[in-house]
Amino acid sequence: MLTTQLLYALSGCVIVALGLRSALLHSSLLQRVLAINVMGSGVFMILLAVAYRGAEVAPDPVPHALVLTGIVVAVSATALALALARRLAAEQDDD
Amino acid sequence: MNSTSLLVFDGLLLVSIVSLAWAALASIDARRSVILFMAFGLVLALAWARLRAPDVALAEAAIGAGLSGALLLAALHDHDRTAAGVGSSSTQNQTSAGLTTVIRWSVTLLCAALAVGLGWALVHVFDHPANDALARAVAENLDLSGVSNPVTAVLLNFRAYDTLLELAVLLTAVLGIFALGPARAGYQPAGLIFDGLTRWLVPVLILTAAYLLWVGAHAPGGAFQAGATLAAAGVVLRLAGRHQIGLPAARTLHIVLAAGVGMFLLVGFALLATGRAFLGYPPAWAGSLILLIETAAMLAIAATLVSAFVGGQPESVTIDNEE
Amino acid sequence: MINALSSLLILAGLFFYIAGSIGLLRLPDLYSRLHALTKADNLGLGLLTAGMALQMPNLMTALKLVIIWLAILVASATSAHLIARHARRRESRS
Amino acid sequence: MTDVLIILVSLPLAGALLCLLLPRAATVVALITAVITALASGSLLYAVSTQGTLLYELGGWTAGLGIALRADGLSALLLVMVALVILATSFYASAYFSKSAARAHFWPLWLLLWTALNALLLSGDLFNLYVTLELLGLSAVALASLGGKIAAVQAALRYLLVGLLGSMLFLAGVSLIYAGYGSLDLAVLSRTVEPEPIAWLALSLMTAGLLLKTALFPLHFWLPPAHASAPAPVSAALSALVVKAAFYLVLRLWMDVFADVVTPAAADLLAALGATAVLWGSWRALRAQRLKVLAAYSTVAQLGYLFLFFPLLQALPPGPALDAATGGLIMLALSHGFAKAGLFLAIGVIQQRSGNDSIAELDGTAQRLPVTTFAIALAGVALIGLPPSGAFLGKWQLIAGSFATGQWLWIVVTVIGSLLAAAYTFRILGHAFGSQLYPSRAFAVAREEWPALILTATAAVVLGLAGASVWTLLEAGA
Amino acid sequence: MSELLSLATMVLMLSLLLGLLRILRGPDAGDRMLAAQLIGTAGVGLLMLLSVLLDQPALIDVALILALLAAVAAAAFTGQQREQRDD
Repeated sequence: MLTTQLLYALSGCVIVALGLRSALLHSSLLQRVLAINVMGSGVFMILLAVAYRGAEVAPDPVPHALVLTGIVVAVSATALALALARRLAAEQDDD
Repeated sequence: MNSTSLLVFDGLLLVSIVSLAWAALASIDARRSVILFMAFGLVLALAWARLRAPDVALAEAAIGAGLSGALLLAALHDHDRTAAGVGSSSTQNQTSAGLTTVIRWSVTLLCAALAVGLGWALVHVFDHPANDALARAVAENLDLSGVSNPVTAVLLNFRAYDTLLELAVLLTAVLGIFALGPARAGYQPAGLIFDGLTRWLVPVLILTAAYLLWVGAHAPGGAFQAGATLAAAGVVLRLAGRHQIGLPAARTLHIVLAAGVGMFLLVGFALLATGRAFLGYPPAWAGSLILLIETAAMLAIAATLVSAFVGGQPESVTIDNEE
Repeated sequence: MINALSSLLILAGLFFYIAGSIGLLRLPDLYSRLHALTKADNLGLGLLTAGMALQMPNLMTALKLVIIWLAILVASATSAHLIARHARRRESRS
Repeated sequence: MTDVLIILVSLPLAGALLCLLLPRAATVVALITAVITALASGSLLYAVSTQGTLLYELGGWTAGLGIALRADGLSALLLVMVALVILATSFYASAYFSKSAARAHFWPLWLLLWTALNALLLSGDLFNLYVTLELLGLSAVALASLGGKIAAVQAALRYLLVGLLGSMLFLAGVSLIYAGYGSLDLAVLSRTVEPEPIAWLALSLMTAGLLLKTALFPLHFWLPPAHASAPAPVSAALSALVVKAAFYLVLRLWMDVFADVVTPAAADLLAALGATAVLWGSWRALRAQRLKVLAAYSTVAQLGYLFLFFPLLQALPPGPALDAATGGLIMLALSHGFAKAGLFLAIGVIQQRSGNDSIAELDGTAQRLPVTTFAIALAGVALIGLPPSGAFLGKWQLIAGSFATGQWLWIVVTVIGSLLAAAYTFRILGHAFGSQLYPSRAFAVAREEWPALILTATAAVVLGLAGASVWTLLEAGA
Repeated sequence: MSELLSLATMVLMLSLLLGLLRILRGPDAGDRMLAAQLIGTAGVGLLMLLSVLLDQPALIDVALILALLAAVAAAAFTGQQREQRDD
């Protein structure tokens, strides 16, 4: 068992849990968006830890590609959420 | 570097990552959360570098630490301008008001249990030798893929279909943003120092984007990292108060936004018409076709991210209706 | 010879990193903290980069290191200027 | 021949690009795309019925290294339902949006939604499914916010956040699966997954994410506002198709890929939630003041029925009885899809004519909009589950399976749910046939009224009469 | 040489942690931005060192992007400080 792999994977688990907790409990919109992003980073950390094969061996490239896709999807979703929030704020301002 | 000092390094890095995540989410002040979140992305890039994932580290440095931060800061600014914004809890207060300590603790316990469960399952997995079948398959077919960077080979050849749909996700997001209304007001023209920064930074960003696109075939880099870097140039121009931020007008903007998906589809259909599988590049052509698709994808990604930062279609670009 | 020079530069860079970081943490007000940070940014990273550049195998990489240093320099100068101005304006308002 | 699998994804995607680039011709381009894609869906159904399960390996790489598309009887039937509902709704939408500035935004997003649905139903790869879920979620949210009213934007934002949380849970499960089994291909996984902790945890995470998206009680809180405040054609697609896509994925994972991992207790838990959803959703539908809210709560209830099948499918031994129950489940899902889409379109007609969708003000609708009223009645037939609707066959199988496995509780729930559905249907019709005439109700154009009628008639009559062929198809494609 | 670089890694990590303390402590946004910048500078240095220590030349590119985007982030933060035009 690789210690590095384990350390990063376990930290990933903690980050997922932190993000999930905030996503469920927080009331502010921005906090929820951030929480979901943090949770995603935790998942990415687990994936990259799984891909790690030690300092001398080339890692598994497939999880790297998955994480790259995940990062782009996450930034798209974040951008849409922020745009919706902006529109909502503008509508509420008009009232 | 010996293994003990690496271990210390890993430990300190992970402690900072987890505490930044905690602090970013625990903060009530929205501005503080955003800055902490940007720092979180920055330190994550180090972790990805440490895990020998330089492709991901590049993307995290460009998107996680840079562009997401710019998007969030712009959203914060809207928040300052309007009383009820992203940081306010006005939309959800019926849930927060009824939130008792019991719920809070049971959710916390549930999440803690999830962390323990996940960790336990992963310890279990790491006990066995790693399952390398897929990594080996990638290595064996790398010669046929047209590129020598295995991550690019997975993204643009073996799992190119994922990337096609991912570009469709980006397109959907930007169309959704356009449907929500006009762009934000621009920024005031920059002062002398900021202008100096712009003059220097924008060309370097554009050159770096081109370099990353080219280098992606054989080393870490590629369309996403390049697109995000190119977008950063647009964001800087926008922040400097320029009207011309590199986004083309009206119809052309739509063509650029559609370019990533469009080029993928064109290549896919062309290959289908010649009797090959959809996106089944002939090995001799694979390198050039991948570069073609990546160039289009880079432009589309950059245009999408800049449009998202601008917050809508620039004024002159609204779709004309017959009515 | 080159190795020795490189080591010297790196050590000097580390010194400024330490000084800047401690300064950022310990100094009492924003201005002096800003000043301390500039040490770490400009001198710390600059010397470290110079030391590393001497060890780089090719010119291209060395060039990248120079761009990195310039980028950090410009970023630090810009934000230092604007943060200071922002803080000044806030003080004059309050 | 298997090229049709990738055509079904790339055609609506190409149509979306064309609509974006030719905004003036968008309506025409979209309708042409819809017709061709619907024909392609039909030809896929035919191919599956003659050749069995179809496989398409993208890029020519073997599944595992590359991504495979797969179509069996289940996915082909749902694809055809998606195609018919979207085709009919597109014609309706061409009238609905004809005077609206939202039109230029609607068509590209509409075809992107279709792309996502088809990609999801055909995908044979776990991570690819995550990407299709995100595409589906974002396009659905963008469409739901098109109304532009504060309620629509607010509901869309909550819908987005819930959907993102669901996708993240799903992705966490996918990561565990890759960690444990080193593959993402569904066919490979169905052979290698073992009943052990990592598979249970991964399946729980993925299921939790999908239940959020399919709005199973008590995770349904986001659905009524989102479905009730979107534009009518969008509501139709959200209620009939989008939640069902997430349900399809639960079914696929539980009954196919992870069949050996699922325990009876877990299936009972899902069914218990489903039963609560049937009762709670129907009750709230009965109490609703607005037609759209009624229809949205009715969706919560109807999704509940689908989960009642899970313990039956678990308990029944492989053989004719299991096949019959599976067919019943699909029949119920199809029937609800057609009926609910038609119902939302009919409500849209009423709302556009009278300016609101209050149930109390429905009087006179029957005289002024007879076709629409008839469509609502047919939708009611399917929602209650009266013969000859497809839902009747579905509920019949549900009751028969419950008898066979001795699970009486689900029969009671089904009967009570159907009685409540009858109550809310007659509440609408009672008002619609009321004699007091509201002056605002003018006559509608055929393009608006007929799509609803065709969809509800499919649910209430055609599916019931064509029932036998559904079971044949399932066997052919299995 | 490798020992020196290891030592340098530890020193920069320490510098990053000190920045972390400041970013957590604040007290105001300007301080946090300064601290974020220190974290960025330390991160860039660390990436250069890791590039040699782990024999990963590509990490220099990561350092480059991080440095450039740090400048963009500084611009985004300060861009906000200026008033937006109301047009």
